[in-house]
Amino acid sequence: MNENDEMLAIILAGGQGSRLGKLTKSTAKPAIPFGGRYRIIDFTLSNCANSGIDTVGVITQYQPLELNAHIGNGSSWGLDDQNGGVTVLQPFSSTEGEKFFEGTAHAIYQNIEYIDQQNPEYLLVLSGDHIYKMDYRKMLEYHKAKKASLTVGVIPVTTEEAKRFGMMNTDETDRIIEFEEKPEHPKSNKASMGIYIFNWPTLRNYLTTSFSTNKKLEDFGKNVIPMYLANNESTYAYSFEGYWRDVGTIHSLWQANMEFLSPHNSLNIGDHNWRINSKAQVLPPMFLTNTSNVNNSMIVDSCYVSGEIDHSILSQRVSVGSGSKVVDSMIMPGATIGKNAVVDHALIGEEAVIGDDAVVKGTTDDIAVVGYGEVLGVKKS
Amino acid sequence: MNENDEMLAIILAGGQGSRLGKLTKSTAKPAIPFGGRYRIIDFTLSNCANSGIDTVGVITQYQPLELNAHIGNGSSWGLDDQNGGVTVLQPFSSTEGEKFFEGTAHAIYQNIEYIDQQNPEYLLVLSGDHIYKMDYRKMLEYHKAKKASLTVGVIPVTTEEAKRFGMMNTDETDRIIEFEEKPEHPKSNKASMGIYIFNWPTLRNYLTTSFSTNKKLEDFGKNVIPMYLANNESTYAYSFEGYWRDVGTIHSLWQANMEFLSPHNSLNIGDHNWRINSKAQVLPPMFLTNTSNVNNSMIVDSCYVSGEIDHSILSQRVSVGSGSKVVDSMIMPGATIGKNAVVDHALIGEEAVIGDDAVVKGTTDDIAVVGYGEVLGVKKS
Amino acid sequence: MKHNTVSAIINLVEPWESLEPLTTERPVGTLPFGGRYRLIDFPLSSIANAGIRNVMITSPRSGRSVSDHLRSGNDWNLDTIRGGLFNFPYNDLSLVSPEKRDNLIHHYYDNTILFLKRSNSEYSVIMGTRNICNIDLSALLRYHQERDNPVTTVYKSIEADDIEPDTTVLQVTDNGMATAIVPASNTNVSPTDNGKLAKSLNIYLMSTVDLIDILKEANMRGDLISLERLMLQAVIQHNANAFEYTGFYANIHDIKSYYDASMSVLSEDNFRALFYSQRRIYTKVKNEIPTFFAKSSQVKGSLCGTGGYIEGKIDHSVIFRNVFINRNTEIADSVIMQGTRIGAGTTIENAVIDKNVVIGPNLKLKGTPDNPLVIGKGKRIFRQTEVTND
Amino acid sequence: MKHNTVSAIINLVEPWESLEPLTTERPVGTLPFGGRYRLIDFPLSSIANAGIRNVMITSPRSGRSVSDHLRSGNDWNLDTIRGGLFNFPYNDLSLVSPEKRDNLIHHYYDNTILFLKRSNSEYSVIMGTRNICNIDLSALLRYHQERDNPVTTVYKSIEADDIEPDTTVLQVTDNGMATAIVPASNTNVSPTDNGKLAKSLNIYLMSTVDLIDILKEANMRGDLISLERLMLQAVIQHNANAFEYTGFYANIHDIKSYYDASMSVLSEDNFRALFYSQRRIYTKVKNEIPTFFAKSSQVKGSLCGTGGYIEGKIDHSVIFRNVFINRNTEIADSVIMQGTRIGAGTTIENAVIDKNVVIGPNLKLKGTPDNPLVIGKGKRIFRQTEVTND
Repeated sequence: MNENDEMLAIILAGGQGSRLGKLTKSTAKPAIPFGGRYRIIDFTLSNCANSGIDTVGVITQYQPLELNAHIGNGSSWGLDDQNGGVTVLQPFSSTEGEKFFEGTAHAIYQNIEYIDQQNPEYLLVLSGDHIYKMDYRKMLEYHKAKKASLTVGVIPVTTEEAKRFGMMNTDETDRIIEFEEKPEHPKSNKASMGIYIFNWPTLRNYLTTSFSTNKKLEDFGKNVIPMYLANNESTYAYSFEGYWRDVGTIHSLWQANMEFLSPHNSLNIGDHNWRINSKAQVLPPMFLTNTSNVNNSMIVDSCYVSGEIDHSILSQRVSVGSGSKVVDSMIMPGATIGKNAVVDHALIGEEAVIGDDAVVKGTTDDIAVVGYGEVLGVKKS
Repeated sequence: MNENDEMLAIILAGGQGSRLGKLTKSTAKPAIPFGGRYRIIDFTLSNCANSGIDTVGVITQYQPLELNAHIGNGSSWGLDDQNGGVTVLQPFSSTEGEKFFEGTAHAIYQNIEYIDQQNPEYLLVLSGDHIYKMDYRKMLEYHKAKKASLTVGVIPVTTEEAKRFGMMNTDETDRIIEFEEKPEHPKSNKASMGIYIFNWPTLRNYLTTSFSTNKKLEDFGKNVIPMYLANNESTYAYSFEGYWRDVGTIHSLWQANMEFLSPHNSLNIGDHNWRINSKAQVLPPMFLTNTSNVNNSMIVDSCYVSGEIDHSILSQRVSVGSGSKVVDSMIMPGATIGKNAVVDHALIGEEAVIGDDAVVKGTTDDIAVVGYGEVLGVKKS
Repeated sequence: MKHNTVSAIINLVEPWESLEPLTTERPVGTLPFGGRYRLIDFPLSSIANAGIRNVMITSPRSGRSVSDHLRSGNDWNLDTIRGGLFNFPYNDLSLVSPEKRDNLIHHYYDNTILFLKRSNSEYSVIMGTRNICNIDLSALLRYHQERDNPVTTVYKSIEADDIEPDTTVLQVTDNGMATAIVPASNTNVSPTDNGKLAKSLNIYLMSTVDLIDILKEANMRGDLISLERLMLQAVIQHNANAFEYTGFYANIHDIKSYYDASMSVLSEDNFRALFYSQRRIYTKVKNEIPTFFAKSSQVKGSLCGTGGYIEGKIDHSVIFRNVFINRNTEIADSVIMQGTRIGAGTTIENAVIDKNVVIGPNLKLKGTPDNPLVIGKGKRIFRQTEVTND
Repeated sequence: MKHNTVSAIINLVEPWESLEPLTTERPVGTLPFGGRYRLIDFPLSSIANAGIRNVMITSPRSGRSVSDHLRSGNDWNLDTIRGGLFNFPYNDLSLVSPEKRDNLIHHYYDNTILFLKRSNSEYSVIMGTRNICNIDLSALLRYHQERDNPVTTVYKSIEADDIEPDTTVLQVTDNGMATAIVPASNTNVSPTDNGKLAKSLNIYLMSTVDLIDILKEANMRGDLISLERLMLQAVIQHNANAFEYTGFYANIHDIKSYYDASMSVLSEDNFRALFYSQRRIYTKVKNEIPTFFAKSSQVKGSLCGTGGYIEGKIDHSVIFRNVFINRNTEIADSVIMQGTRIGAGTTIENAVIDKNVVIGPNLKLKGTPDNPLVIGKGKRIFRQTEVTND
């Protein structure tokens, strides 16, 4: 880290994201394309860079090839500082054996050597699979002002939603007094965003003690927060008010893409003061032929459109043949849609091929999914 | 890879190198410092760059932190090509489970997805732990001229040495007819350098077939070469004549460093047409005080020398106090030697501390080793 | 000197007067083209695709547009330790005052010679930017190596009827050697049997040693002539192998030729030939958001860059990055460059609108195919009287 | 505009005449110093260490040495997408012919203003290169923010007796404000009670908005004066906070001061103060092999760069990278720059030998501490008569 830096960010990008079904069969969830030009982890990486954080460790484990190639040396986000930058942390072996990561906190523990090298005062732990814009500096200021040992980012949710989240019950000073995982009867509306600021020496002490005594703190939600509360560590909730989406399911991923399409989306992707960057690629401009018809849609570089696109997102290198109709869908990079096909309420994976006259039709409640490289309805010649 | 490239290089840098004892407790063998300014893997990486190879996969597994930080994005070797460059390949998990690497060939098999993405015609497999300069283009030309399926780099050794190597017995056309691992009675002087050029489609086929049928081709020497010979694949030996050293033991590592000191060493480190590059670091110049006395030695940036240095190599940031004597030794980066100490026939690990008046004395047959960060003979105050 | 290695020089000192106002503030080489590129991207990409890593740019003036676009050369793979991009400005001799020429004589070629020596390359290729093509320089090198002449130059076969009199063609002998490069109007040049002329692409390949000799001799003679004229002389003096290029080609020498070239890329065949060959075209990387097409938009037969917001009707046009097209606009057969905003209800036809222009609402901008209307960079137009339509 | 961000301008247009022949082919800013650095590395490192990412360099001439050294700025962390290094050559007004000045007036400040606007920074710092120091610019910013004056400038307290009459000092009021920067010989400036003067370090910090105003006003007045003089005017007009710098300091204004500064770094305290503070000094990265010290070598009290081959005797000297010192040579109290070769049996004393010099065998090169012998870049000396020893 640079001499003036006091906070190291660790992005947990190792999860399989099995609720995304076929989409994460051959890639990690944070590498899933979003919004035509992005991958999910771009939001977290850009937030780090925009928050002035120079040193970021990305912990990966599951199918990391695409994610690692995407992250590269971090230069796409300005995270290629000589004294910092992005480091990808993957399982390895040592004289103590093979080090796979069993849970969020365990992943931190297994990479303690890297964190010690950076020697941070504060450790910012982030997920790689949320869509939001957030200035982590403000959260750090809050953490310092509260003299907290741990600060947890929280977002208000409805009572109904609260049943699916880890909920933080706080006193009037915002100190967390109770943590409930997916409560049947929520006592607060503060859902954990999976964003934590720890005083690193304290967390380090808890982790090393627990793993040397077999009381393993494997997961932040399940183990670490309860232990912090039990030990009366000063633990505070930091409320975030902006746009935030967990895109961990097919439906939420589709939903967030459709929200992204709205020019009035409060995510405000066009804001020049908080750019979301992605891996830079040079591709030819999009080509719209004489038979194309595009409405309420987003299209990017190197798309070829001969058909009708309605309220949909086409990612890079997508091709849609004449007579085809794409409605309320998100098409991932490199997918090819033939002629006179119908794609409706669908997520189409990277490099998928939809043949002429094929129909992929989902509903709002049951989004159709075509997997990466899947070939559908192509007639054999 | 770039469109004109036909060969992908894979460097196997995953081994623990347990014969290097304490030196590889916390780091991988290819990351061990050599010759004052280098790490062992620099030679292989520089050979790749100088041979016009743009795309290199480095397979790591054991204590990779230092190695990965050293390799970075490959720019130190010019291996940061947009369509290629260095990719570090580390264990990961997939829907098929966790992918640790069980042997040299198995490591290739586990990374088949990466290699397929590069789509090479030829696969160059290298070790990350040899000191040599070699133009792999010439070996590829030989491989093509012989219409070989596999070409193995070999080096002439004495009959005595042959008992410790994998030996290739060839016919008069240099075709390999027999492979013997550490033969009691060597029939040839051609020792395998652990350098292979494979026709990738053929090797891919052997690997996928073997691992799907449980006849596992885990190791190149033990399994793959014998199977190639058994199946009558055209397998040739390519003879290399220059300087080549396996630095896999304490003694050979020390020996190669001492050879490196000679201005007449045939490695010819100063040759501008075949530069060995290393990770660039900016450090202040070396400072030799009024009491220093340096003979027959190599010293680099940021060393501070007050003592006597005789036939030794000091790496970056090494400090030797007044009255101390360093003889026939190699001191790794950041080590500190106090006053009036003696270091003789020794390898001193990175960041080690040798206290005032301490004596570290080995012999030609039994080189003394001080481990990374080890503190020796420092009196408590 | 390394076997088979090539270094490249891109000469940005090219005639620009007929392209005004598009070239008032930039050399021809940084003229935007094809929705997201600049002309220099085409030779630079050919160079990058051939694995050439040492490139020198000779710029006429200080040219902020050149260094802004090229930066470290990273976008063309040119900032590795194995080579680099060297930008030498102030090579336009017409800008040098007569009394300073004498002092300059012994310095003028120094930068180039030093670059060539340091490049340690066996061959050098010299290119301009006003002939758009996507050439395989590795094939050119092989062609050169298989033949005896010290210089190889490149042409495209063009119908004699299609060629403009002020462009240059190779004078080719029966055995395929170029003996001179002359204006097409030159009476010594006659079309081949099938009525074609060999249009010069202004690309030259030779051994680096020979090029250094040519530069040194010019230096000794005290000639302060341009690199381009030096190459023409070299062809006359040494004869040259003539290499035929057969891919997409366009020559940019005035407003109409720029407009025609832009429109020609809207043909799907040309678009694919130029941009989807095995040899990719690289340019400066930009992180733009997706282009949004509103419900009211109607876009047909057009190229669009990213970052745009389109509400209006666009037909057969090239729209660059970050363009804002308001509702009820109608744009046809036009080029709209980066950052330009078109007001509601405005009609634009046969026009070239440069970067960062603002066109107010309810205006009519109309050129003709033969005489396209041009609006210069950064102009703000809010009244019909500010535009002279054809 | 982002909170607390700073952009920086390094002005390489500095007086160079008294440093000839060392400055014949380079600006003062690229003078080699301290065994492997150039003077510009010190301000650039202060900038990098303060996390500043937008830097503009104003160079006097084309200056191959400047762009060769800086390249993309990567060595100082300046080529990320969060900022960049902008090199604008041709800022030496003395080189502009009088008839062109009128045309230049409205362009002269444009590059700087454009850079400042694009940097989007709240503050700007302006530095030269001839005052070597390792300053904490974050501390300077805090000092500025805590005070009311629009400009903050920097000084080093120096014994009045040690100061040379032609250097500049701050005229400081009792409450610590600088009201002017004047030659030390100025009669209005008297030493403080403890006999010290406030030597100006030629560093200025102010809000970017104010700096743009200063540049615009100068533009409107038609003043074609240098950035350095503009800063002196700003101090007089606005008063300035005077910030005291207490670390290692040396001023380079002629051969003797360059020689003295080089020798002063050979004191271990100075060496550590300059190079081993928390704030590292960055420079262009070079991949050199280790320096080999032969059996016959005897090196005492000296700095050495890498890539060298030392057979001779070296005492109290600064030896740069890639220097070859043959057997039986004796070098004392001297500076030997990069790539230079010293023949066998030659004696060198109180000398400064520039880059890539070749000194033949059995010669005697001898200056004095007050008048060091200087051998210019690339010279080849094989006869004793070619050297004028003191």
